[in-house]
Amino acid sequence: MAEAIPLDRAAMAARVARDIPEGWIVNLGVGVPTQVADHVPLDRDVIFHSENGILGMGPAPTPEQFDPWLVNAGKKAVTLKPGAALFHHADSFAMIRGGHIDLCVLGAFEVAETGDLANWSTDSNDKTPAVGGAMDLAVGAKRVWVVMEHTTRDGRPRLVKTCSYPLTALGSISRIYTNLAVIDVESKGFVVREMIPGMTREALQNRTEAKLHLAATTERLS
Amino acid sequence: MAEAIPLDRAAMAARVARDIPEGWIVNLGVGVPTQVADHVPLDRDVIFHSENGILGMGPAPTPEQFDPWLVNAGKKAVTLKPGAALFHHADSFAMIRGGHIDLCVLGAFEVAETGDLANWSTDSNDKTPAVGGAMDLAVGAKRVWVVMEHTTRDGRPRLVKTCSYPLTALGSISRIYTNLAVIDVESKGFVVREMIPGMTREALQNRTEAKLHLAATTERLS
Amino acid sequence: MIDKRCHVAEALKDVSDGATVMIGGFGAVGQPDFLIDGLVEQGARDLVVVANNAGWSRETGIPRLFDLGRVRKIVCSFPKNSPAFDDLFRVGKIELEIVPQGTLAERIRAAGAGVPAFFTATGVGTQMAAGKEVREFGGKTYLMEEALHADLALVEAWCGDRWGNLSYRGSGRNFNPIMAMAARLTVAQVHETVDLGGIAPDEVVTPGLFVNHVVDINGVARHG
Amino acid sequence: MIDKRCHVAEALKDVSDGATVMIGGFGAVGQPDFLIDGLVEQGARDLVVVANNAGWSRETGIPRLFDLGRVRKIVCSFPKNSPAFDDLFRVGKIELEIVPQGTLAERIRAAGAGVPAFFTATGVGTQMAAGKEVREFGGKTYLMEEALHADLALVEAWCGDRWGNLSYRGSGRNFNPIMAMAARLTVAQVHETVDLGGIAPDEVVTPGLFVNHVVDINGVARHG
Repeated sequence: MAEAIPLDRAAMAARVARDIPEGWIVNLGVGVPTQVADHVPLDRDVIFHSENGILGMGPAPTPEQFDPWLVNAGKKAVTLKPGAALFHHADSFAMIRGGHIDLCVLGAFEVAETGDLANWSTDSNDKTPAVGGAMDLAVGAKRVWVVMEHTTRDGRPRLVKTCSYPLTALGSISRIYTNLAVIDVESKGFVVREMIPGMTREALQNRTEAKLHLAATTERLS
Repeated sequence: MAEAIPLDRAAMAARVARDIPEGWIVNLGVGVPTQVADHVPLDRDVIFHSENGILGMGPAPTPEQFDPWLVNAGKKAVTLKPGAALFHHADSFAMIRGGHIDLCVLGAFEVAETGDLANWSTDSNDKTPAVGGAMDLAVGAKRVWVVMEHTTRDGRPRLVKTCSYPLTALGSISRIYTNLAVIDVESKGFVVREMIPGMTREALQNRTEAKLHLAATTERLS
Repeated sequence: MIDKRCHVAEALKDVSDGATVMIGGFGAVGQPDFLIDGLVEQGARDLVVVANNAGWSRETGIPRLFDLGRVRKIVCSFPKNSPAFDDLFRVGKIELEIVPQGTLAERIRAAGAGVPAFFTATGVGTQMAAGKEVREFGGKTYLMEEALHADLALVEAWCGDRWGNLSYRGSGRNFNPIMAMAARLTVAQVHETVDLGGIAPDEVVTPGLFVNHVVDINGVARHG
Repeated sequence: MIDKRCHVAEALKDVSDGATVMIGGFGAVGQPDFLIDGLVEQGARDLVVVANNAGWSRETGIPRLFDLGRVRKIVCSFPKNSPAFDDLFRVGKIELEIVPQGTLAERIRAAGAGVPAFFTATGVGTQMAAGKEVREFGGKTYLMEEALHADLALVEAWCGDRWGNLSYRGSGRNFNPIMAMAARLTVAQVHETVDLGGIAPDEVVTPGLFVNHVVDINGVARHG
């Protein structure tokens, strides 16, 4: 069997995009989650929300479209699709907290087998703590997915029994997309839905702290 | 001395209007309070708020101006002045509850010497109870004045020690305009500022349940 | 393609008996009477209606629901001038929960905003405080009020598009935008359907994510 | 005649040392940098700043207040990418209160709306819950959060009129409309001053009753 080749970030974003059906209202966190939008086919009507007051966000502008007064939550210039709406922060987080966002995709440091999320602070003292809208999104969206590398750069698992970093929210994550696998978070814990070609259950478990359950059928992740 | 002639409703409304300075944001209750707007000079910039979502309300429309989709809190057709704004009920009551309305003028059944207000229910069973926005206005506006007849039709005082009708709010009224007098509500109780010509302190006290205090100077009400 | 435009019968087909139904409007303005007539046709009974008034004219709207015996209870700030309501109320055939208008608006907004409860000074020391938690903040007394959710919101807007974006006319916003946020299913009647972008981004009052169905009361046949 | 248009120095003359100052903006959009420069000139010290970010570019805006040692504390959701803040924070010369962005927005809105406290699910089970009342509604756990008031709000809008009505551009609303509601004194910088009615009634985002002064950053000389 050939060595398993992890997905790159674009492939991870593309994989997430495949699971977003037409009609959903979607909020994307900064980093890889933001790239998800680029992989949703143009003919699939998905409406992107940005917590700084935009519904119906379009892609990055061409130089002609550029408006310095229109940025997304990552402070990057964006465009508006026809049908877009603008509003203030209290209304925007009413949408989030009130359960009106179908999906939020976030990056993470760690996800626990209970669905607990840690994605805002590594608690080291050399960084400024900053939470942004992550805690609100994690508790408010109808479903919250994480996209992240399966392990840290030095090989430490990010799918854990209990988060070691400060929590963002309890039990909020229902699905994780990594560079190695797609994993659902169910009442029994992590359930592997897909693995990259060449990956074995044992090799994946070696990179995962918490116990992995295999779904009835595990698909090939690509 | 000639017999004291009580003010009619138009004169009561006109008297209230004289005390409203330029620049105030004012909400007027239904009935005599609504008439106050007609007595504010056109060159005095007073901005009228209506709890159903209007700031900058103008007078009743001419037939040409009539728009069935634009009514005030009393469900009467109104107009908008240049500079008007439209908003929804939660925003409108945020203005009220948040202390952004300078003055609210309400009608009342009774006002107690503590400033307690009873203006929404006489608690008799043959009427449908209905409170509208009175309780919110009474606690939220920066100042709340009452305009009402000094006594009921059968001569019972409306300025009382303790309200006999169900309360609208505690300690919220700071001034009362009646057909006989202008009375401030202070920590010591009712203080008479103005009386109609021919009215005596004794005659006014006879029509008032709670004790009346005389201000240092009592002006002539007209 | 997202297309929320539909016929009233389709929009209301899943309403259950016993549903809590928010109905927009203040006086005669912003009342979704076309949708209420649709609800009459649909047949749901034993409804709890949340509305500022208990209807306005007798022939249509909320009073028609009353006259047909479809309403078990109304949550309302000002149920005056509604003979249909009075007739039922006087003989004890309808339940009434009176809520101060601002508290009603904020409870509805709270439901839409994911806030289960909040504090307000409105009603302190009055009958409205009965059974409610009282608490001091900064030396002032407040009541705790809970969010008011609904199964269905019927709202009236002026323009709508296929994403469900809405704009309003005159004083027609009133309770409509907040009720649209607070229900599991929101149906809007509109006077005009416009293309996406026909309501400018700055002028959308109710963004489409709050709306499930848009019923054009003039041009229902327009879409297909 | 109500005329809220004025020069920045006049608008800010009464700001006291120790004031709590809300400053609008999200990233570089909607930051009232002209007014912050005015606050630098005005001289108030020992300020508590409430803002989503701890400034953006170093030369102007909030970081300039930091560099001049004017800020005692910042209440903020995302103080990243601000070297001026980092320099003070690492040496313990500034206090930081981190608030989740949605809780920050709702606490500000609550202050403006006369709601002293509300419940939210945000932060349950996290560090943000420390010291806060926890309570169940409908079987779910929530934290109680209190309103966040300010002495002064500095906001940026696009158009303003003499009554203080404001409209915004693009994503420039963000925290500006709610901060305008929450302060005892609200000063707005605008890019354009229009006649009354120049902002249509349906398009006013911040009604003038929330605004005390309007400073036109282009045409200050226009009024007089």
